[in-house]
Parts: sequence; structure tokens; C-alpha cells
Amino acid sequence: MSHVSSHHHDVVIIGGGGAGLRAAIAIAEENPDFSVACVSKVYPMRSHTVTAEGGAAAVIKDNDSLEDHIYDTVSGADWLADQDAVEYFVNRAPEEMIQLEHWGCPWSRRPDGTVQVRPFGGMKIERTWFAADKTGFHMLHSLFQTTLKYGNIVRYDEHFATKLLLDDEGRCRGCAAIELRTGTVRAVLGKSVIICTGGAGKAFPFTTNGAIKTGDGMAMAYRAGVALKDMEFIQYHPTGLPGTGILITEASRGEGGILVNRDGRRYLQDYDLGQPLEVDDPRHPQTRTMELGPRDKLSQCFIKEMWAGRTIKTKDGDAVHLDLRHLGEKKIDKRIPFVRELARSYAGIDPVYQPIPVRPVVHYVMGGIDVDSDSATNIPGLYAAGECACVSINGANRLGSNSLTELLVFGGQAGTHAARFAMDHPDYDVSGLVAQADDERDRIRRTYFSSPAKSGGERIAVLRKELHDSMEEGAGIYRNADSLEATCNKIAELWERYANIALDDHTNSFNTELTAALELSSLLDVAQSMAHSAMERTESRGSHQRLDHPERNDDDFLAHSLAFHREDGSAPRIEYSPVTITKWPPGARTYGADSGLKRE
Amino acid sequence: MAETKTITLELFRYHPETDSEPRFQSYEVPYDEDWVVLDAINWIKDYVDGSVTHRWSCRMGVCGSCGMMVNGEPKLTCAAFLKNYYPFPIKVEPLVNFPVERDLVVDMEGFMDKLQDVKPYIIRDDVNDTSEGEYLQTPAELAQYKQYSMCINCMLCYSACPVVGHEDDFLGPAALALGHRYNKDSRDQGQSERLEVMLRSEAMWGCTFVGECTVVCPKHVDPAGAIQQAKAMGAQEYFKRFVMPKGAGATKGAGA
Amino acid sequence: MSGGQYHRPHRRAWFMERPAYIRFMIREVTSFFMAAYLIVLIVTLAKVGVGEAAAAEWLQALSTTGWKVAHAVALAATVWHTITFFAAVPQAMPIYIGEDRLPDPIAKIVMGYGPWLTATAIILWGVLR
Amino acid sequence: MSRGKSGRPTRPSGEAFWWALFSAGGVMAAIFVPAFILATGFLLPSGDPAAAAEGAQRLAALAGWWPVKLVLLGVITLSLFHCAHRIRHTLMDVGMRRLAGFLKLPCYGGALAGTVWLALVLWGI
Repeated sequence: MSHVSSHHHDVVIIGGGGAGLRAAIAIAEENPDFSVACVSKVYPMRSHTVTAEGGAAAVIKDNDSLEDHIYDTVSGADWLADQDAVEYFVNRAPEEMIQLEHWGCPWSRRPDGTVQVRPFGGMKIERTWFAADKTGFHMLHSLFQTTLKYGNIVRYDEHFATKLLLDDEGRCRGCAAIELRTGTVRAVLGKSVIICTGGAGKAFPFTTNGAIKTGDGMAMAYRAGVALKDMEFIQYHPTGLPGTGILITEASRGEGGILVNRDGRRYLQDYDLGQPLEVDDPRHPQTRTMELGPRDKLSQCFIKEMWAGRTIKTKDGDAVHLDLRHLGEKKIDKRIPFVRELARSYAGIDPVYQPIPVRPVVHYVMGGIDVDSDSATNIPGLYAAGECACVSINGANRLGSNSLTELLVFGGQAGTHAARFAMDHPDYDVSGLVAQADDERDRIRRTYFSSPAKSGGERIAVLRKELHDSMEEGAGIYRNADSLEATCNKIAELWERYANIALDDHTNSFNTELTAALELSSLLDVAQSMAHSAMERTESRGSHQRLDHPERNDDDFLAHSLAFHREDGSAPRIEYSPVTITKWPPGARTYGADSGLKRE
Repeated sequence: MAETKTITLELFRYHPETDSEPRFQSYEVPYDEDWVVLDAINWIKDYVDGSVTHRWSCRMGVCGSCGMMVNGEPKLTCAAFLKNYYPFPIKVEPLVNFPVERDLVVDMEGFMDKLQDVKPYIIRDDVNDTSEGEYLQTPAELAQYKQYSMCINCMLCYSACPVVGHEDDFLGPAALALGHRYNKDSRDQGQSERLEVMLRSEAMWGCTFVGECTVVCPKHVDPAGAIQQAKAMGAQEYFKRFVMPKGAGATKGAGA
Repeated sequence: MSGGQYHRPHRRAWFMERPAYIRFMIREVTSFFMAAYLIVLIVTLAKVGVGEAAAAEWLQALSTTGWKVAHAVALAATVWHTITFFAAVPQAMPIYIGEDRLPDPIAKIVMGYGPWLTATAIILWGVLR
Repeated sequence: MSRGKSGRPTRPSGEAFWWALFSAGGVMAAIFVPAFILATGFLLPSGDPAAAAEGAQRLAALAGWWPVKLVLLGVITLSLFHCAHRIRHTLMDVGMRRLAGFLKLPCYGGALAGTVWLALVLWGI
């Protein structure tokens, strides 16, 4: 067969969401002569950044301080975040947010024209910028529209990247990608590569994540030899709609919404999250207290309420009530209109008049592609940013509204560093890379198309559902050795059955059954790293709660887990690397009225 | 004992490698009153026919991927509930006024080009450094364009608009509303540059204010209103150039 | 590789496809009747220019049933034009008071029906006094 | 990767001018024309010669007053251009899109002719 077509650029970005687009602009501005390829399996404005609702954190107001933001983030992360990275992140955040403001993001404003901020979970001081409750949507569209300004950003829309291409010296020089429209495999080549492909919530059945969040970039890097770091830390957002998993933003609590159980009790006060104030008290909601506690704790409280029989039974399972009625129609329509729209459409509930049934739902993967504080992986020329990466600033639990800012700060940083790497390492051998892409094309055909009709072959949806059930059952909010072992075994079994997968569709144009099969393989790899990393961490920290090891163990586990891929689909090799602690030694993680950074 | 209820979906099928004409294929789908049309299509793809091809992602009405014709109306299939059609069959087709790539997937390259044409980004002569802080914008100034910034690019309006179907040069509701969104942004200074594009013969003037774009918009953007305002702005710009061709912001080609 | 895209056939009678399109066409067609009336109006003024006798004769001619029906149709068409035109006023010229948009019914009254009724009253008063 | 742009026109066109007349005419027509029809179609005509003569007298008195002439000129002229523009687009909509340029001649030309005629008529009153 002939060679795949090759396309030459300076930097290749895989993923067109918030981080990828920010990186693209950074490169386009860093070096206007550079050609930047942006390879995305969907059109950029479909990327999952679009669904983020509540806001993006950055210190901007006079009553706030960088040190407070750092402390909130580090303590929210249960001290598993790298503090040098957090410092960089918090210091860069305001500038990045202002930059996005300059690019047209319609931030909600105060009467004087400055940006408005709202309180958010786990943050001692209100610092969350927002655009009503469609912050991610506005950020993504502002970024996407801004990229249209640059003639040197070349988009490969609806191109599904399947493999990283490394040159003879082990440097990453591009990817092989399937153009969905035609099924053609292309080698998209550059002098450096950035992965910005988002998270992998679709490893779980009940998630706020869109269909596209299947961990493809994580799996690609993992297979190429980069570790997946801290994969056992999966964030459950405490307030999703039962049944669909649609996100009801934390901003609804930031604006004053409360959580009550079957008995109408604000149950969070029973779990060391402080004491409630009346909803008409002007000091309500209090930061780092009650409903503004961190997501891991709130989700855990739900499970404990469920175990105690105090949750509400709905036809879609257990729930508690998120009550917004006291906010009134005007405030709801101004500050959180999307919440009302979603609740009305998908739950048949108008939050102005009725409380919304909610329950925890998989929302975010704290872990990801192991990168250093420069967003670089251990493969020269390969960078990663956004949810797919683990810097790490999120540690064992990410604070709401830090991830949108993370896209900007580390997307921009990855772009800058990748551009510099490309300038410093201009030469590489194209033919070897094209040959690898040829091999990848042949592998895809062999694996999914060429086998004779596999009667009784496995169906993608069946395997995916078994993966989902096993992950929720074994690697959910509370885990133990037995449940995790069952999940690890299940994934091993699914890998074996995956070899026997059968597609109905063996054609080229827009074969979304093929991409679903490729996505399932990504999910299996990523889920495997999650389950095994969770198995090895015999402590409880942040979002990782082991019923058989309920205490935090700093002596043994104040460390990042690193899962390394093994070729044969067997269990990953797990190693640990130290956490960078600079000025904030591990301490007790307390929430309630007087928690937070103690000042002299 | 309850018999399992079902509902029929008639899907538009077209494969570019084998078909010269499209056809409809019927599928029996279990009926669940919480399901939307998209859930039913996904069920078909997962368990009955893996070759059914469609786009989707967020399933919460904000990514804009899953727009299709449902019984002849452009809809986000993630917001079209089966219960609003049951027990009658539901006919699902790709969005009209676009070429069909395969089954329910349309070609949106032309749409993407039109978005780019309106220069949908902040244009300024003087760019402040980020160290000088944010550009001030009062809530009243924000309200001037906020509605027009809510477009999710789902393209339903292009299917509802007869002019899009007849006039290739027409930029269409979403693109024009987006251009207007930036023209109305108090931080922007690129109005003249943007109108330069919108003033071209049928680019904006092709609109005859049928108004269906606004009716079908799932995000209440009101492109029809935006286009009327843009026309008024465009007319002012036109007369400004006609009366004083060398006036502020005028560029080549004015007054043709 | 790819055979090609499918293009739906061009729909010549598109305006019959949806009720909204039919309503749109009715609105557009009002302009034919309005134009016809405007010509009659200019003729009327021309007769006035010729002299009061010619004008009187013309006004007598206009009193036949055929002309009444024609004027009734033109009136219905222009009233429909007026209603549809004012319906679009809040969209085409939104008025903001601070960050709140003037509610549509009020905007229609302030910028549409109010001036319309005023102008109509003045004209009828001028003719009838 | 973008797959080629269509060759859209790159010059601003005179459509803005016609649209401005259409738009202004729409306002004028909406506010004034129904009352005009009531007056000249129903209130002033009469089968009775004496009543018709009185009507003609009133009309002549009104139309002879220069502010009324100005209003008539403005309203009728702009309304004509409103109609001309709408008729042109309706014809395009029902299948004459390829004649878009040619249609300007009868439509806007007709409105212009009406304007000239009206001006002469008003001059003569």
C-alpha cells in the first residue's frame, strides 16, 4: 500500500478544547512564523470545556491574596499537590484571566465595570470569575473565536488521533490521525507535540462528562511510555441530576443553595463541615463551610447519609435535595439561569418553586499524563495540559473553578515551552515517522476490519457497560481491596474479550463505530491505571477513600503514584514519586467557619 | 403485567461509498419517557445497528453537536423527548440546507467558513497590557450583546432559514448574530472592519426576516433581531462612507 | 475513497413547506396591495391637482362597491403589515434601561401602536373636522 | 483542515441603500397608510355628488397646505420604495433569484417613477 499522507507543521496540538486552543494561541503569538496544527476529534466548540458552568478562580480583588488561593488549593488537594506548581498556577492565574477578558470573554460584571466574583467550594475568599453559569461555554467560544484571528493555526477538525509518532532519538514528532470524513489516516507531523485531550469520565456509567471524554490522549501517552500519575483520584461532583448525571453547578451553592436530606436537615453539619447559618443571614453562604466545603467531602457525606437511610428515594436511585427556592426567581435567572433551564428540561423541576434532587456523579480525573512543572513529559518534545495532564495542582481533590483556570495557565505554558522546544530541535527524519503512521493504518485495518465476519463477536456497548458497572461498583467513592481486585480482574477479562470485538461497519466514511472501538480501548487502558493505582494506595486521601485503610498515611503515601503501561495488557507497573512541599507542610484538613489559612 | 412499550424511529440513511440516494430505515426502540431522541439513536447504534452514524457529545444542550430534523423540525436531539411524540413514529433526518456526509451527519465546513468571515474576535487599535487590569464593562454594556453571545453553533437556524437554502453568499443567522455580538461589545473597535464583510451584496442583505431562526434557536439568541440591528448599523456605515468616503474607519471598496 | 456528499434537491415551493413560511409569504405579499393603493392615492392627488370638479368626480367613482372592496383588501393588507412590522420592533430596536431590556409589549406600544394610533387620529381628525 | 471557501463577493454593495429606504418606508407605511386608506377609500368618496364635492374640497384644502405636501411626499415615496424592495425579494424568493440584479430596474425604477410623478402632482396642487 502507498504511504499515508504527511502534513508538516512546527507544533502539533492534539485536542481542541480550552487547553488546546490556549496553547495554539500561545504558539501563534510566540512565533508568528510557526505553523500550528490543532488536531481534534470534534469541532473545537464541541469540546467538553463547553459544559463547565460555575466559574474560574483567580485572585483579583483587594480582599484576596495569592497565598490564600495557594493554601486553599493545597489543603483542598489533601497536600498531594506539588506546591511549586500551585504557586506558579496561582501567580499566573490573574494575568491569564485578564488576557481572556481582553479576548472578549463576557464575564459577569460589578456595577463599576470590574469583573464580578463569587464564592466556591473549598475557597476561603470569593475569587471565582464567572459568566453567569455558562463559564466554560463562554471561555471555549472566546478562545475558539480568537484562534480564527491567526492564519498560522491550521485545524484538523474531526481527526481522531490514534498514536504518537516518535523519531529515532525518542522525541515526539507528531501523531497518526484518522480523518473521520473519509477514513484516511494521516501523519500530522511537527517538531513538538502537546496533548490536550481532556479527561476520562466515560470510564464510569454515571458522569457529567460528554460522550467524547474517553481518555484518548491519556492512553496515547501511556502507551508511548509516559506514566499516568495519581489516577486513583476521581472527583465525584456532589450535585448531578439522578438518571442523566447532568451537572448542577457548584455555583448554585456559591449563590446560597443548601443541601438537605430526607428529613429536611442540612446534614453536612453532622460531618465536620461547620455549622449552618440561616439562609436569610447576610453572612450565608460561609466560605469553606457546609455547602461550600470541598467536593470530595460533600460526595462522601452523601454516601454516609445513604448508608444511614436518610436519602430520598427517586426512580433513578438515591438523592438529596438542593434547595434554591430562597434565592428567588430574580437571582436564579440572573446568576444561574442554566441551572433552571437544565432542571426544568431534564428533571421537570423548577428550582424557583421546588428543590432539585441531586446525587454525586463522576466529574473530573485529578490524575493524568505525568508532566513536570513545565508541562513537559519524560518524552522529549511531548507536552500535556488540561484535564488529561497531571502537573499536579489538584492532588487528591480538585477545588471547583480551578480547572478552567488551569486550562489557561498550563495550556499557555505548554504552548510556550513546546514552541521553544520546536525552535531548538528543528530537524527530524520524516520517513521513519510516516512509516510508523503506515503501520498504524495497517494495524487499525487488521484489528477492526480485515478479520472475517466474527460470528458471536463482542459488541462494543456490551463491553463498555460491563466496564462501567465494574468501575462504579469497585472504584467508586468508597473502595476497598476486594472491590478493587474485582474491578482489576474484570478489566483484565474485558481486555481479553476486546480482542474478539466485532464491528457492524467496515466502511471508511465517518465510521463512528470504529472510533467507539478505539475509544473503548482508551477507556480500558485508563480504567486499568485507575483501578491498579487505587489498589496500591492503601490509605485514604481526598477523593480516594479506602474503607479498609480509612486514615491518611503521610509516612508512606505523601507521594504521587505513577502507572506505567505494559504491552500485553496486563496490570501496570506502579511506582511513586515525591510530592513537592515548599511552604505548606501537611496538616489537618479542616473545614468550617474558622478554617483556612491562619494569618498572623 | 406490563408489556414493554416501544416506539418507532425512522432514520435517514445515506452512505457515500455505496448509495446514490438516501433511504429511510425503521427501528423499534424501547420506550422510556425520560429518553430523548438522541438516547434512542444511541440505543440503536449500541445494540442493533453499529453503522448508524450521528454526532453527539454533551447530552445537555450546550455542545451543539446533535442537531437533526425531527419530524421535519430542526431540533437538538438531546432536548427532544420521546414522550412528546409517543406513540407515533419519529422521523429523523440530517439538518436541511447542508450537504449530507453520511446518515445524520452533515458537512459543516461551509458554516465554519462563514463564522470565520465575520471576524468573531475582539479587534482593537490599542491593546492594553494585562498588567493594567481588565477592560471595564458595566452590566448595562454587557447586556447589549450578552444574548448574542449565547450561540452554541448548533446550526438549527441554518436549517430553519429558507434564504440559507437558496443563497450561497448569505452568511446565515448564527454567523451574522456572532458578528453583531462583537460589534455591540463595548471593548471592541472592529465594527467597521466587520461591516465591510457584512455589507457585501447578499452576505447580510439576503435576509428577508422570515424569523424562523429565532423560533428554532434552543438558546434564545434571536439571530433575526441581531440581523435587523446589524442591517441598521450597516446602513449607517454605508451612508457614512457615501457622505464622507475618507471618514473614520472607511476602507477600500466603500460606496460601491 | 469517498463517493460524495448527498445534496437534497432544490425546493422550489419551499414557502409552502411550513406554516411559518406561508405566514411570511402573506406578509411579503401585502406589499403588492400597498403598492397598488399608493398608485391610486397618487391618482387621487393628481385629480385634486386638475381641479376640485375632477376630484369630486373621482371620489364619486371610488364610492362604487368594487372600489370599496379593493380598498378593504388594501386596508387589511396594510394593517397586517403594520402588525407584523411592530411585532419586529422590539427585536430590531431593543431599548435597555440599565441592564434590563424594556419588555416587548411596552416597546411595541411606545414605538409602534402609540405613534400609529396618534397618527391615525390626527389624520382622521384632519379629514373629518 | 478547511476544504476551500466558496468564492463569495468581496465588495460592499448598494443593498444597504435600498434596505435603508425599505426600512424607513416600512415605518412610514405602518404608521400612516392604514389611515390614508380609511380617508381616501372610505370617508371621502361618496355616491352623492354634493358629498363628493365637499370631500374634494376638503382634500384640496389639506393637500394644498405645504406641511401636508411634505408628509405626503415623504410617506408615499418611502412606502413605494418599501413595496418595491419587498416585491423584488418576493420575486427572488419564488424562483427569480438569478434575476436579482435585473429586478432592481422595474422595482426601484417603478418606485422612482412614482416619486417623480408624485412630486409633479404635488407641485401642481
